Amino acid sequence: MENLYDILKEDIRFEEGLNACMNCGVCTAICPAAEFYDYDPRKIVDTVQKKDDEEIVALLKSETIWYCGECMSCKTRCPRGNTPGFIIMALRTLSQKLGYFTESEKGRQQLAIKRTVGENIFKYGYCAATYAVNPKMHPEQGPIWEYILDNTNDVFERLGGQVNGIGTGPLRKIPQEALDELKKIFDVTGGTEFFELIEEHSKMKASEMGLQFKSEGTDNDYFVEVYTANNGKHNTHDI
Amino acid sequence: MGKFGFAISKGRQIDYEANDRRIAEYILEHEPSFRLCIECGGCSATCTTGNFTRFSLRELHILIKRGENDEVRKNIGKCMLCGKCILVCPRGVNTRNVVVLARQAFQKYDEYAI
Amino acid sequence: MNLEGKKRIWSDYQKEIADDHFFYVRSCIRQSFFPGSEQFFLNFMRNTLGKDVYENPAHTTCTGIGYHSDIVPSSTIMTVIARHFALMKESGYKNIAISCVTSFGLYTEILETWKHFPEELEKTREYLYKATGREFDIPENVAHTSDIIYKFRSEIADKAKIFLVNKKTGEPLKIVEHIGCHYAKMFPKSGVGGAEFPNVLSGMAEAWGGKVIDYPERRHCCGFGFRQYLVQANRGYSVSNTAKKFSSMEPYKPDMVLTNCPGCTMFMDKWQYTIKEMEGTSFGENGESIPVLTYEELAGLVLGFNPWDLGLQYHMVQSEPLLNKLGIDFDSTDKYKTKDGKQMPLPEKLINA
Amino acid sequence: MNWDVVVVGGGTAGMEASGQLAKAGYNVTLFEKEEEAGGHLKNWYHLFPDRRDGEEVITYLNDQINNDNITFYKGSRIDHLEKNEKKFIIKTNEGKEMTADAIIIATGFDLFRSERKEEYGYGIYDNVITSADLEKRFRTGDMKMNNGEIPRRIGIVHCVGSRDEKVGNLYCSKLCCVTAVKQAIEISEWLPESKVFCFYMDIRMGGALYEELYMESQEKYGVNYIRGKVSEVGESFTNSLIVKVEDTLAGRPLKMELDMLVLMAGMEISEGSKKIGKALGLKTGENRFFQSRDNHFGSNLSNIDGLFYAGTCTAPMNITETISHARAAVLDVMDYLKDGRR
Repeated sequence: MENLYDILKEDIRFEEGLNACMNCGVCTAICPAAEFYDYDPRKIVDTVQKKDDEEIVALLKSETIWYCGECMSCKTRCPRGNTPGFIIMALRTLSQKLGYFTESEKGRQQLAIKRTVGENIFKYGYCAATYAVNPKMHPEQGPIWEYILDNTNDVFERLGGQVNGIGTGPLRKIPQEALDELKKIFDVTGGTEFFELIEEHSKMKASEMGLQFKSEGTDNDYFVEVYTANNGKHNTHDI
Repeated sequence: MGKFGFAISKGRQIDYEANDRRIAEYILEHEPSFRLCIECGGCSATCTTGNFTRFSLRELHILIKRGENDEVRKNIGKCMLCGKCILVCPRGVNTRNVVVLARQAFQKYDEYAI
Repeated sequence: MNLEGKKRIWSDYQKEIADDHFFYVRSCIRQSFFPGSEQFFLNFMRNTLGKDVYENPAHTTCTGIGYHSDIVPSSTIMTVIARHFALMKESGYKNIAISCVTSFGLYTEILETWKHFPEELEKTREYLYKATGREFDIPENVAHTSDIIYKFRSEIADKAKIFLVNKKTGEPLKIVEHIGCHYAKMFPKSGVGGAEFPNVLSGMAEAWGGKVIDYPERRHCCGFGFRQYLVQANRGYSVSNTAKKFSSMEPYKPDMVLTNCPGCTMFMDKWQYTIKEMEGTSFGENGESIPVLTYEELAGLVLGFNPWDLGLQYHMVQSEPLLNKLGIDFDSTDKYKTKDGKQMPLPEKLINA
Repeated sequence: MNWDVVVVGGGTAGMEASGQLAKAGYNVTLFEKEEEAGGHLKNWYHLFPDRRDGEEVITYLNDQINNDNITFYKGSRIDHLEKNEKKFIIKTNEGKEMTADAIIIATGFDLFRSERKEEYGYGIYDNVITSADLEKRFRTGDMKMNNGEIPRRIGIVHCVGSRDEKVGNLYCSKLCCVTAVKQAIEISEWLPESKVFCFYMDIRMGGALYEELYMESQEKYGVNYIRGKVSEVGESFTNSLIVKVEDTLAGRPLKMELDMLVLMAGMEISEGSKKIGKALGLKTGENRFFQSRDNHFGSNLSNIDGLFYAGTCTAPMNITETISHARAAVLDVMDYLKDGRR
């Protein structure tokens, strides 16, 4: 296999995100993930810049690379012009390409995201769509969200909505040709293939874990597992 | 986890204001050489415990200074007091005594009693 | 706090914002959760200022949420965004007005990437042509819609029906601003006022009579974190970060939070409910929670719009305490009525209700 | 031997070079843009590592230039400088015109403008000051905060404007670490009840007796050192400063409240140097300081024959190094003007 560091270098985000790191910690100092996970973006950058394949493989299979929230606050401050957030994105992409993401609890969640946000794109033309935010999966949206879903037409009509109508505005019906173009763009640019990869590796992992898996939807054990599982060990660390 | 399926967690940020640094002050009073540490890690490199576990004496020293006493208490029992660390310290810190004094301090301030 | 120091920084970050003829792209989250804000923007621009803002029904998501939760490859999102540029070109527009901060950050980032890596631009042209037969131009002006409201803040002040002043005390309203991370943290020059002391929202609040309060966690992320919210198991990250911000602003007793990012608005509103449910904590005065408003909602109030046409009733934290402070004469019976004035059922268990 | 040498810049390097040239019998004209000679040194209270009063060195330098062979023009800027055959032609803002056989450029450095590190809030938050501001305070003995109270906890931020690509300065300014340690000790002496915290990336104690000073700061004064670059400064509800940093040796973010924060401003080539450099086509390095013809045995030589460098227009230097560098420049001038060589 080609050297992993070189593969990472092919990702423009990695190329853009990594210069030499001097371990100053400005990124970790203000990182929202470093605060609530056992996570240190500085250490990730330091590990990667060692160009050690074994250590990179360990990262790709780890929980660590999935803690970042991609707020990119690290980019503002780095005195060496690095962007740890971009490096993370490149690592996550590679972890999925190689199928390593299913090795970690946090990595396995990619299936849940693909099945929700990913499918929304093709179905509604948007990542987040009113009809797709199921209050059972989102109790934190509170009673107002259930109310809005119960009264969607009335709520949206007053606020400029085009409920499933032709034309512009929220909740408009996205023209079929536009949805087709989106799908075609995914096909041509590798997006569809990437979705399939996530499905394929998740299916294998489900079988390894002995969990029921369906090829679509959210009502199967593997989906529920990856959507809800939390081993409680993500924010502690021993010295 | 309740009805939401997740919980609000306590941050990992060291909050210097909130921390109790009496343990560190006790050690500094009885072992002034503790001040001279330059965090070189020589102690951790030679540490018997550190060679077989994740235990880091250097990190323990920092946590004592910052007043992260819960973390310190959790880990301080791991040191076997062999004293090899004293031999390598380039600043002559009595690293072993720091651990001994920390244990004493935990006894002294009984809310921390081990 | 020395205002002169801030003004010096602001003068270094005055981006160019187009004056007219905008190609408008909606936000996934805002059109689902705050449709009244986007509606206000269009009405205000078209009807109050007489500007030309065009919306093409065939525009879609930029796939940004998918991209930042790492299921959408970079070549895919570049091509989706290029498609928007193509629609813009076909409709005869050169200035893009973006409703979402994540999208705005991505448009900015991708345009920068194409400058550094021209081969990526060429590849994107090929992909888009192959997938859709379309061709595109690079926009002449890229603005977030909060930039545009900032640009016209004095026009709004001139037409103001109310100012951001507590009617009872005569004191300016205490406003906490929260800028979406992707607005200027990645490219400080792309935001009004830069990354450290952005002026885009504070400029509006002050032009309309309010007082902006700085607080220690002002620059901290709201906690959205994309995958950290999307997956239930991770939401502890999201809510904990929001709790951190609210605890930090609490002592200043702010009257409201002003936001420019879709996710931040939603989370700072909804997480106050969640935190209250989980721990019984609320962060406003008298056990109330702090209303969180978009800049359009605030502009609408200043211009005397009916709060219920702006959609304030569809937040989890209700804004009556704020409306009362401002002395706004609102009609409670109109709150949950349809466009045609028919009474709707009343929602239950809202906050500050 | 009636050679005319012009020295541009009346700071440490320019004064020392002028003095040495004058002693050797050359006609020296020294130009200084300010109303007083002494450069940055004037603003420095104590020097490291021995804590000698900066004024003692100024006194020595003033004695050096108190020589009949030196014409000293203060408040004078060079407006025009060109080389014509073997002579340099100089015009000043006051309309003076003269020629010179050799030139020493001693235009020095400017302190990094700390407000450019926006996230540190210099010029915005009260009680965020620079190392230079602190020296002035030492001189007057006014260590109070804006509200008149004594600061109880003081932070020192290393590498402000140094080792930082964000502001275009990749290099280490070399003197800030030892300045930080010296100032930490002095703060502790002025305010024995107060605690001092230094936030550093590396402690670079490369000079004679520097490391000893560092150790003394720990041993005698209990100065605390936290390894991490300060990421952000804000203000708390009670108007103290809040710094956010990673305690990198614990691998965790750290938040601390401070009463006062001192920014160790780095060194950049001065605006005056840049102007002259541009007018004459002097070569500069990646760090924008003047580039010497040879790093090892030609550090005073420029890319123009007869024009020499002295001091911090070529790189960050301490006083000792600056004086040595100025003397070396004089040797190069003498060599250049030797009969038959010119």
